[in-house]
Amino acid sequence: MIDVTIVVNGETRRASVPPETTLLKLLRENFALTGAKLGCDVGDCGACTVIVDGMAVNSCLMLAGQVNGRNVTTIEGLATRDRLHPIQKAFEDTGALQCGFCGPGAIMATKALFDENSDPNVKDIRDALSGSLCRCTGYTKMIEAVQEAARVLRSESRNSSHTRELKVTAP
Amino acid sequence: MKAFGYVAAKDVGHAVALLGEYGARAKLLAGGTDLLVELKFAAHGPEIIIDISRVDELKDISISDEGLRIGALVTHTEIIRSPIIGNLFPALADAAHSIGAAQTRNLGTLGGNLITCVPSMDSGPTLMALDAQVTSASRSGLSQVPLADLFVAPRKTSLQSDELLTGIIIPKANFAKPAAFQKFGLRKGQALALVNAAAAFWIDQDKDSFVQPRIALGAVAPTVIRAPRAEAFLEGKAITDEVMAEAGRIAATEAKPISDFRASADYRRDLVAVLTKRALQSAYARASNKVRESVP
Amino acid sequence: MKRRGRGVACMWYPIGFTVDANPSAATVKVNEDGTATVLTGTVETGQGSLTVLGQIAAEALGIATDDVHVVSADTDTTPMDTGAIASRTTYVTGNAIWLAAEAAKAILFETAAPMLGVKASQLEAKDRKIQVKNYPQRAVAIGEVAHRSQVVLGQPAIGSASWNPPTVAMDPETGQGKPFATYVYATQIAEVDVDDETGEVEILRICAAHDCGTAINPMLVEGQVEGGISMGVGMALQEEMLFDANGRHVNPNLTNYIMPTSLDMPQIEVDIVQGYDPTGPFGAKGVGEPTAVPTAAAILNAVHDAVGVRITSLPATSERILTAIKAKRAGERKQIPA
Amino acid sequence: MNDDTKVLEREQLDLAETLRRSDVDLRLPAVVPREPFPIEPLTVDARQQTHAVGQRATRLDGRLHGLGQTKYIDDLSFPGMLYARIKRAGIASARIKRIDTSAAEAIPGVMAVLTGSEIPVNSFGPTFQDQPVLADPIVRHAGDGVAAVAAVTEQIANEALEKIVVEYEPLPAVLDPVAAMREDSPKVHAPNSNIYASKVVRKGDIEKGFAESDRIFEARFSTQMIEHVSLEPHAAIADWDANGRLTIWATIGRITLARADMARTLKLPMSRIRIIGTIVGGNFGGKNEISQEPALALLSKKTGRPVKGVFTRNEEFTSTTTRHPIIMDYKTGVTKEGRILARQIRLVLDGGAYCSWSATTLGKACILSPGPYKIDNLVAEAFVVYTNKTMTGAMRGFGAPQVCFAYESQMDDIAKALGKDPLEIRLLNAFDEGSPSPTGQVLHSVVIKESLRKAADRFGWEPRS
Repeated sequence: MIDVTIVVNGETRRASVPPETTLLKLLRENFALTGAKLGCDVGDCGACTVIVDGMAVNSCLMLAGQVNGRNVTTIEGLATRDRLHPIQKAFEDTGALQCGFCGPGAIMATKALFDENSDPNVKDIRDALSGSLCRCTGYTKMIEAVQEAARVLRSESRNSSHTRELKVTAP
Repeated sequence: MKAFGYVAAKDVGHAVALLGEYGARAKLLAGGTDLLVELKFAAHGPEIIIDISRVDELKDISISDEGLRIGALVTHTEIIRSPIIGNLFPALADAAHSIGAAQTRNLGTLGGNLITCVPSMDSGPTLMALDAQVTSASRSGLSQVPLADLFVAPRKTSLQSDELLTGIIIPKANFAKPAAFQKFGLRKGQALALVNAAAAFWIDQDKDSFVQPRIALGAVAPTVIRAPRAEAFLEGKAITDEVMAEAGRIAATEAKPISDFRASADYRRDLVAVLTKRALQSAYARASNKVRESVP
Repeated sequence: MKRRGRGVACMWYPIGFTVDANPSAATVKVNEDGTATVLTGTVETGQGSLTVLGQIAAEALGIATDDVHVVSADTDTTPMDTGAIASRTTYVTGNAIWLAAEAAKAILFETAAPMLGVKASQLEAKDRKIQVKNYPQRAVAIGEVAHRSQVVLGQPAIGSASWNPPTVAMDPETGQGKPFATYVYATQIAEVDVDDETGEVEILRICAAHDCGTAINPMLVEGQVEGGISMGVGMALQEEMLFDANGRHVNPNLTNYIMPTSLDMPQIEVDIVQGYDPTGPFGAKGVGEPTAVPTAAAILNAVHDAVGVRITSLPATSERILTAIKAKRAGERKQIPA
Repeated sequence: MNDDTKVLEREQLDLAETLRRSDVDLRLPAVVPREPFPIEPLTVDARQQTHAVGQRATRLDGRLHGLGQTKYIDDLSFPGMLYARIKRAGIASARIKRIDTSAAEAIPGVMAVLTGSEIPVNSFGPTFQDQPVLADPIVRHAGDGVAAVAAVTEQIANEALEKIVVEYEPLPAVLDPVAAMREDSPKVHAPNSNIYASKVVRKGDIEKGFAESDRIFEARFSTQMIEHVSLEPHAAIADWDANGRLTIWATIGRITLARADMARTLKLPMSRIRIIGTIVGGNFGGKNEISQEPALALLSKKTGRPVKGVFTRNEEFTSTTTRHPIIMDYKTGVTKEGRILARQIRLVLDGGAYCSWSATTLGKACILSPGPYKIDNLVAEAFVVYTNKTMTGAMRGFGAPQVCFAYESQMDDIAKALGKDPLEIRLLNAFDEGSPSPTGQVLHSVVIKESLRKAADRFGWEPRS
C-alpha cells in the first residue's frame, strides 16, 4: 500500500491504496467523486478527464502515486455555492449533453482550454474536445456551448469585480 | 492491473540507482500514457514501478554550446508551447501536436514516446531528420548516441536494462534548419500514423538548391528510418515541385511497410511518396516565408 | 490536390415496430396544486425522451414543462412500455401520455364546470388555468380545480391510458400490408473535399432537413440529427469491426476502431421540415433513428461528384478511395488510343 | 495552493444551496406566448412556457449531467457488493469439453463462480430464444461468455478468470454470410439451416417493368459491421434478496422485455422481479435486451450479496450486438427521363451468431430498400444468416442506413448516366401525399419533396449543366 495526499477541489484528502490504483479509481472509490467516468480505461474516450495542476489529463492513465502532493480539480469542483460554472450552464442551456456520460470529461477539457485560451476559435475548440469521444451529439451543440461559455467568461473577466470563482488567464 | 510495487525517484541519481537495483524487473513510469495501457493488459506485472515523473532535471528545454537539449520528461504539450522550439524547430511542435489529444499530450513525454520504439511514433522522424542525439545515464556513467542507434526493432531500444534515457540534443549546426513534419492517419483526431514523414534541408540561396537534405519516415519499417537514396537524389538539386515529387517516389521504394488491418503496404508506399513530397514542400514554404519576413 | 464535391441523399423511415404490437401505457396524475406527475415505463437513454414526454403532458394540461415531473423505468411502479426502440417513444408513448392527460383533464373539467357555470365540453386547459373556450376571462386556476377534485369531491384527477400504433399484417407471399402507422422523411446534402493523392475525405458541411411531424422540442430534434449524422460519418468513412481468419476480433478497442472525433465532424446545419401528423401527439412522429440513415449515402455521392469514383463497399477508407481513383485513371489511360 | 482552489475551499459546494440559488438566478418569470405551436424560442426559459410543445426546453436531466451528478450504474454501490466478470471464449466455434473452476474458487475473495449448466433456462432473445447467457456446451462466437465470477474486488475477479480452465473441441467456423448460405456450410445452430429468416415484398410485374425500361442499372453494394459505442458500457447490479425477490438496476432501454427475459431464464414469476432502468449513457439499439443480467442475478443468489457487472470496452465490441453487414444487389429499370419503372433487390444480412433483433432488421431493410420512390414493379427479397461472429441486432435505423446507401448511390449513378441533376431525379420519383408504399400502404403526411427542397435551399444547390 502507498499513502497519497492530494488536494481535490481545494480540500486535502488522504488515502492508503495499492500502488496499481489509478487516479480515476482513487477519486471514484476512495473519495466518492463519481463525476469522472470510466469509458474505456485506456485513455481513448476522455470520460475520465480531470485537471491535475492545471492540465487536463486522463485520470485512468495516472497512478495514484503519481498525483501525490498535487492539485486535482474534478467536475465536482466547478460549481460554487453561488452558481453553476458558466461552462456547465452553457452545456445545459444549449442541450450540449444527451446521455451525459462524456459530459464531465468534455466540460473539464473545456475548462482546461479556457485556462490557456480565453478566446478559442472553432478549430481550437475542436482540438480541445478531440480527446472526449461523444456518440450522441456530433459535437455540434457542444462546440456552441463552449463558444457561449467563452463569451460569458470573457465578459465576466472584463467586469472582474463581479467575478467570483474563475480566473481566466490570457494565453 | 496486476499488483506491483511503487517507488518515486527523487532525481536522476536516485532513478539510476533504482534501475541498477531492479533492472529488468522494474518499469519506468514517465507520462504513463503507454505504460499504463500496457500494464492493464499485461499477463504479469513488473515487480516495481519506478516513477520518474517528478525528476525535474529531465524537464528542461535549454540551449547549450552543444545545441538544443530537450529533457526526456518534457511533455508533448510543453514542446508545443515552447517558444524556443517554436522559433527553431516548428516541425517538432507540429509532430507533438499530432499526438493523441490534449489529455494525452499533457501527460505523455518525449522520452516516453521515443522509448516505446513503435514504428509509428510521431516524435521520431523530425528528430531523426535533424540529426538528434539521445543522452542516457546509468551506473556506469553518461552516454550519447545518434537517435537512429536507439531504435533496434519494434518495441526494442538499444538501452540496457539499467539505463535511463535523459533527453535529446539537436546539434547547434542544425539550428533553424528548415524542416517539416507530415502525418497521415485514419482520422484527424487522436490519430495513429499510417505513415509519417519529416524532411529537413538547408537551402543554397544562390542556386535555390538542396543542401544536406534529410528525410525520415515512420510506420513503414520495423523502426523509424531515414531514406538515404532520396536524400542523395536531392543533394544539390534545384528545388522544384518535380524534384520533390521524385524524391517522394524514391523514398517510397526505400520504405518497407507491412500490410495490416489499418492499411496495405502498397497504400503506405503511396503515402510515403505523397507525405515526403509534402514535407519537402512545406519545409521549403516555411523557409521562404521566413526569408520574406526577414526582408524589411 | 483537393477536389470538391457535393452529394444528396433522401430517405424514408417508419415509426414503431413492423406490424407487431408495441404498446405503451401511461398514467398522468394532476397534483392538488396543479402540477403533474407522469408515470412511464420507457427509459431515458440520452435522447431526451423524458423531457419531450413531459412537454406533451404539460401541453395537454395547459401547464409548463417545469410543472411536470416524469417518473420512468421501474417495472414495479411504472406502466408497461415497449421501450426506447424503433424511434417510437415520442409517437407511441407520447400518444399514451396525451390520452392519459386527457383523461385526467376530463376529471378537472367535470369539477370546474359548475365552478364556472358552463358545461365541461365548453372548457379548455391553458396557461395553468381551466377556462371557458373563447372567454379566457372566466377561468379558475388549475391548482384550485385539482385541489377541489381531490379534497372536496374525492375524485383525484388521475388518468391512465395505453396506445398501440394501428398496423395491418403483411401478406407472407407478397409482403403487401400496412406494417407501420406512419413514416418520416429526410434529406441530407454533404459537401466534401477529396485529396486525390491520398484518398482522404474532408467533410466540409452537411445540411440536413428532417421531418418529425411537429417538433415537440426543436433543440432536442437538432441534437438527434447532429448525433445521427456523426454515426453516419463513421459508417461512411471510418468504422468497421474486423475479424481475423479464425473469427477473432482484430480491433475491439477505441484505439483501433475508428469513430469520429470532434476534429472529424463537419459543420452541421439542421432544418426541421414543417409537418403535422394527425395520428401523433400534437402532430408529432419521431426522429431518433432516421437521422443516421442518409448520411453515408450523401457523403459517398459527394465523393463521386468530387473524383468520379463510385465506392460500393463501406467504409470508404482513404485507401479504398485512392485505389478507386487509381483504377479510374488506369481505365482512362487505356481508353486513349495509342 | 493556487488562487482557484482557495476560492473553492472557501466556498465548499453545498449542493442544495447551489441549486436553490441557481434556480433563482436562472429561471425567469413565466411569460405566455401568443403564437400557436410549433414556435421558435422567444424567451430565455422555455421550461416555464405554458405552450409546452414546440419549446426549446432544456433537458430535465441536463443539469445533473453537467454537474457530474447523474447516477449511472457504475456510480451506484451497495453494502457488501461484489464485482462480477465474465470469461469470454476467444474462439469462434467450439464445443466446451470441460470447465474447471476449482482454482478460481480457491482464490481468497472469490465468492462464487457460475457456468452455463447452472442457468435454469439458458436461452433468451427478442424473436428467437437462441442465445445462451453463458455458452453450454457450444460456443458460437469469440465473445460468448463461458463462465462468470463474483469477487470482492474487480482485480480478484479478473485474476479468477485467468484461473478458470476451459477445454475446447474446436469446430469448423463460418464467417462469410454468402458461404454460410450454402448447404454444405458448417451450421452455426446445427442441425438448423444458417438462413434463419427471410422476407419478401412484391408489387406489380417486375419482368414487364424491366421490359419497358429504357435503361437498366445493376450494382452490388456492401456494408460493414459497426458497434454502437455508447460511452457508458453495459452495466448492471443484481440483488437477490432473502424474500426471493430480485432487483436489477440495468442499462436497458426496454425494461418490460428485460423482465420477461429474466423471468424466463431464471424461471421466476414476474412479480418477483423488479427492473430499474437508470439514466442510460447511450443506447442506439445496443441496450435493448439483457446480456449479463441473469448471470449477475444467479451470482447474487449464490452469495446473498448484491453483484455489479460492468463490461469492459473490449466486451462492448466482442460481446454485445452490432450493426448488420448487408450485401445488397440492386437492379433498376428507368425511362430515359429517369422515372423508375422496376426495381429488383436482394439483401443478404450477416446475422452473426444469434438472432437478437435480426428479424426486425431484415423486415425493415426489405420494406425500405426500394427507397422513398413511386415504383410500380418491384421485388425485394431479404435473408439473414448465422455466422460465427458477434451477433448483429438493433442499431439506429435497423438496416435502413445500409439500404439507403445502396438506393441513393444507384440513384446518383442513374442521374449521371442520364445527364440529370441528382435533385431533379429524386423529385421526379419521390413519394407524394397518398402514394402507395412498396407494401401497398397509402402514405400520409408525406414531406419528402419538402425535405429535398429545404436541404437544397440551405445548401445552395444549383443545377449544373
